[in-house]
Amino acid sequence: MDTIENMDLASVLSLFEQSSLSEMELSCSRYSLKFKRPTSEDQVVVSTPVKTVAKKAEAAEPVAQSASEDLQTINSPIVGTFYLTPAPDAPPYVKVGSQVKQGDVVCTIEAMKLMNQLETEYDCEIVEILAKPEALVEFGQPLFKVKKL
Amino acid sequence: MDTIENMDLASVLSLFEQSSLSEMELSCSRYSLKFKRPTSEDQVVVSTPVKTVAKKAEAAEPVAQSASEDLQTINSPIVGTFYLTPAPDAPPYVKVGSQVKQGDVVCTIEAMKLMNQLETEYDCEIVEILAKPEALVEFGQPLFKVKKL
Amino acid sequence: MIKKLLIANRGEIAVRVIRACRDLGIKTVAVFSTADANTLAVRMADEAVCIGESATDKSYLNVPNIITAACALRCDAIHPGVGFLSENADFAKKVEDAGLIFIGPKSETIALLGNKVAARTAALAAKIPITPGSTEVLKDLADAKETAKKIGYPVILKAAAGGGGRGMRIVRKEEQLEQSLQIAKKEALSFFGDASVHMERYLEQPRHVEIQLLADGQGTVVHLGERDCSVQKNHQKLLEESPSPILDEEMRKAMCADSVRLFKELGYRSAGTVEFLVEDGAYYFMEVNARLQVEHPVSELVSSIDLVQAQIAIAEGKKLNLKQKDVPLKGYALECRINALSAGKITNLSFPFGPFVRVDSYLETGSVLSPYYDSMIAKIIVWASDRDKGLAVMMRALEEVVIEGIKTNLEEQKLLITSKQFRSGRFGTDLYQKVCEQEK
Amino acid sequence: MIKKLLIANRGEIAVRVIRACRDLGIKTVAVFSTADANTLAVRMADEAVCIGESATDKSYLNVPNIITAACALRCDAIHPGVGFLSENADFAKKVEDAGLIFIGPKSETIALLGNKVAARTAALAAKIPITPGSTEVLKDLADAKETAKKIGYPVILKAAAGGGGRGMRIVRKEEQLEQSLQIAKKEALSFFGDASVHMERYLEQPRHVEIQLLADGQGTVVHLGERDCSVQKNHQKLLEESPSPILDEEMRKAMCADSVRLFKELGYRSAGTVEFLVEDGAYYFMEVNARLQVEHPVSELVSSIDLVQAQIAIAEGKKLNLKQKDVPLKGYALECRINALSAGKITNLSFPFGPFVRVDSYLETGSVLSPYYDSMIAKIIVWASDRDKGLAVMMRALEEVVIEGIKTNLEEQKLLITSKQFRSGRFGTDLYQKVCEQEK
Repeated sequence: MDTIENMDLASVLSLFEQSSLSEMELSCSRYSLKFKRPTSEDQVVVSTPVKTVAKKAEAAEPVAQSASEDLQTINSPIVGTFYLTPAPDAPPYVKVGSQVKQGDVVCTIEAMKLMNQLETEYDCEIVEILAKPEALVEFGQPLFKVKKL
Repeated sequence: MDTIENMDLASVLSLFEQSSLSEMELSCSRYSLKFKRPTSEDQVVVSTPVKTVAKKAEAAEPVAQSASEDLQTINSPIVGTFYLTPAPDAPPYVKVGSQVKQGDVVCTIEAMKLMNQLETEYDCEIVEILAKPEALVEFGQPLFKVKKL
Repeated sequence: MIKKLLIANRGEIAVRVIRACRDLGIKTVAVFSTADANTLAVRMADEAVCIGESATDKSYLNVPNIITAACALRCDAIHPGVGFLSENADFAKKVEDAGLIFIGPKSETIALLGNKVAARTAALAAKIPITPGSTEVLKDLADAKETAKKIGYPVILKAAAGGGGRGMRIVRKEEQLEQSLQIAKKEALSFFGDASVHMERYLEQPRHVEIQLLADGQGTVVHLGERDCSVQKNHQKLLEESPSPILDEEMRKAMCADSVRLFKELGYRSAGTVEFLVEDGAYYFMEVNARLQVEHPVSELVSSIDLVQAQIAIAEGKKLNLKQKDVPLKGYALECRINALSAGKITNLSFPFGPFVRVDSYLETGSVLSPYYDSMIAKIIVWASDRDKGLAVMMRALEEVVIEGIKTNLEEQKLLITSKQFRSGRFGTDLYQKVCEQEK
Repeated sequence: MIKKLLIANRGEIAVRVIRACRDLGIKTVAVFSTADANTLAVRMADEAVCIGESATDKSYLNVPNIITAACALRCDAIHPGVGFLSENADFAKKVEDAGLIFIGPKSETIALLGNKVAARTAALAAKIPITPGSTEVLKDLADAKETAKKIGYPVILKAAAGGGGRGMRIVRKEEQLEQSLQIAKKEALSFFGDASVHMERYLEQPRHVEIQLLADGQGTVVHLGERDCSVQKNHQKLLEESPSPILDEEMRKAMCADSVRLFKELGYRSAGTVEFLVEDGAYYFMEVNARLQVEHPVSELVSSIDLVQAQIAIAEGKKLNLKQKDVPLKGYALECRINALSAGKITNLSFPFGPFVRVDSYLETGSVLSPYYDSMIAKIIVWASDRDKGLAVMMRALEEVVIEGIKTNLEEQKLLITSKQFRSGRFGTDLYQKVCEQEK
């Protein structure tokens, strides 16, 4: 077999054709080449044999998400009802702009009649409240957008 | 094994093919290469839910095939048993190398106990006999490779 | 014993017959047109032979090519499927003459029942009610006028050699009769090569109810109950169900008994169907379909009998080891025909699975639908203990269907099934127009 | 009336329950682990809630998260599926305490039957033959020695609180007894938190035959015949069939009558199974599975009863409007479990269709199999009029299966079904070893 520099176009093309490749680029001292083959449809449509209703499923995705510039999310560790206040008429644990220290309580999540107080794991500032008060939050659902301090 | 600079394209390609990679880029003093293979997301694999037994089905494909340099095929217009001779002990209508004129009989195809004589539509030379004598030929099956005269 | 069988058909029914053959340990030969080279039946069959070009008269109706393929590949039998050559007495005869077994009725039976006047005469002889009308072909205009007067307008003129809704004319007044008769004769001649026409009373909104039968030609005939096929669009069936929501037990029994008696008198062999029209609490013999029908799975699900396997066993000369009491009919079955409304490539496909759902199709992701053939691409059939439950199961199944790349009637079928009229069970053959066309 | 139901499970059984709910017009809530976010059950359900990480103890066994989700989304009921929490009395109790309907037996019944010694005692009280052995937990080594002498070696030590093949020890000689007893107690303690152990005679090559029952807890109990589940690999069932090829009518009747009597005495509610061992023409009570089973479709196909729908109706407090004579068992059904032998992405998938074939699965082309969960990915279930025909239909169905991208046991299952031993119907629980491992 010839060295790459000395191959003729037909030979290169033939190798590409026989291969399973969809794209190939080649450059050397004497020439450069670029091949591309259309794949059948170029895409796989994953079948969805059922109507996709509005789902909370997507909410689980950003579990480990960390946005740019030190923005993080505090995610729900359990399934439960999200409360910003310790009691209906009490002031909220935090507001947008609040600065909290590690171990401070930021919300209550009620599950099986137990009020679970969620503590931050690091010092941070509350940038946004993502979950809706008194609504169900699922495992991994982002509750707050925060900025690490 | 050669050093990377001295490898030929086929060897590089072969290594890539055997790998689990979907993309590869390589550059060295003498050349640079980039391969991309369709991942399963890219391609639609047409499902074949049944064993694919050896079929004559493929034979139907080259119906309209015309090879390079004036080579053509004479295809069967019906389903039947292919005979090269008019009778068991008679000489064949044609052999490889025979030159036939438009309207000359080149073979017999038996169907429903009728002997159908197949005539050429143009002057030609028999280059190859493609069908097996006394075997079933299907519609569109190439019987002879011929060169137009 | 049949060891190898050729299927003279295509699409879902070819796949259906291949599955039955696999269950019976019979090898299969598929035949195909050039347009169908890459279809499921061709790949599933043990062998496959190309028999002609796309146009059906060049391939699936090409009798010499089909029979030659069967003989050359040493088949023992030919199954004609549904449509194409399945009700062609001449084809059945040629198959028999070639020393092969025809999976279906005797060719004489097919020939007799192919003539609608002869079939009416046979029904009358078996004391089955037929629609009021002529029992012979109409001699002339005077005969037609007299007959029409006797039975009352509206009347319908039908080609004696006809079927499939062609060569038919509805006449509502005597003034129209002369012209209509001329046109009907011309159509009959051009479609069927026979200008004979007969006359029946025209029923405005009848139900189409048919009885499925199985007969071994050796004295045993059993029925598998009825199918109600009243939901139609342009005379093409869309939904078929069993039992019919409008038959009472008495009428069902009478129709089944009549059908069994007719098949006994005909010495009928194989699976077959007696079609009736039902209106105002009375039923009238329409015709016999001397073949397997598209909607046969409905009867398979209520009877637990595989009709294609039974056809093959009967064709092998086996006796039906069944009495009527061995065919208990259980629950409710419904078939929904999925039709393509455009040709093209199926880019994404997903059929329903799970309990009490059956799918008969030949489609795969990537299949290319050619415009040459029947638009029916899949049958979804469900079983449940009663009709209300069956409709729920069908909706569950239809909601799981995904067909992308072509247009289909899937949404129309969902509309029909959820419509108040269909759910009530009380509707006529105009249901499709009322539900689907008024939507638009 | 249940309007919304949460399915505390995943995979094919979650899809199965969703289909039953759709048939009944009940809304569904799926729960899922982070690994299962993109699975069919999650997309099919009307709503879906993430309940934890991939590991089952963090998600599908996370009782507070499951019950909280059901309450917050205003569900009326929870269906536990099979496995996971389906036989957990404490879970059932917590579901009831939360004001929800648990689709299954009463929590007391689950608790009672979860103790194997208590279950044996209940069976004895109902005059059902049990394997010779202790009816109480073993007190000490002396008690064990005396019991073993009475029933004869080999014996088997079983954790009283056990199940699923764990905490069991076979003892062939008295010399091994002391050591085995110590190990069995340790295993029982570590697996089930209870060191209690009892002793039974060990049967070398028994058949596993189980009776499917349906009871409304209001006095009505019917059986749906038996399933023979003797084809196993490492105590995991591979093929299940009904009727069993080794039961005669007399033994079948006796086993069914015994099972119905036991359920009546237990005041059992919902679907449940009594498992027996059969050897040398005798049968012995083994245990009750107080839940739906993986292989339930086998009984659905011979009885035409949808067991999941029936479970739900019973949980709603409806009476079973059935007498035993209303449950005729018809023909033969066989289930084949398709198991993944490797994790990964399914690059190509095609399941069988056509007559008398049912597929229960949750796979789609593109699905990624995670290594966290059960390896069973699909169940193929077929029906036919008898066993020989059923095996042919199953082979036809298996030959249509295409699963690419992962390894499966498909070829092993084909080997089993075509093996002389399986076809004969006469084999023991070592069939898999004999057929599949000797091939290698």
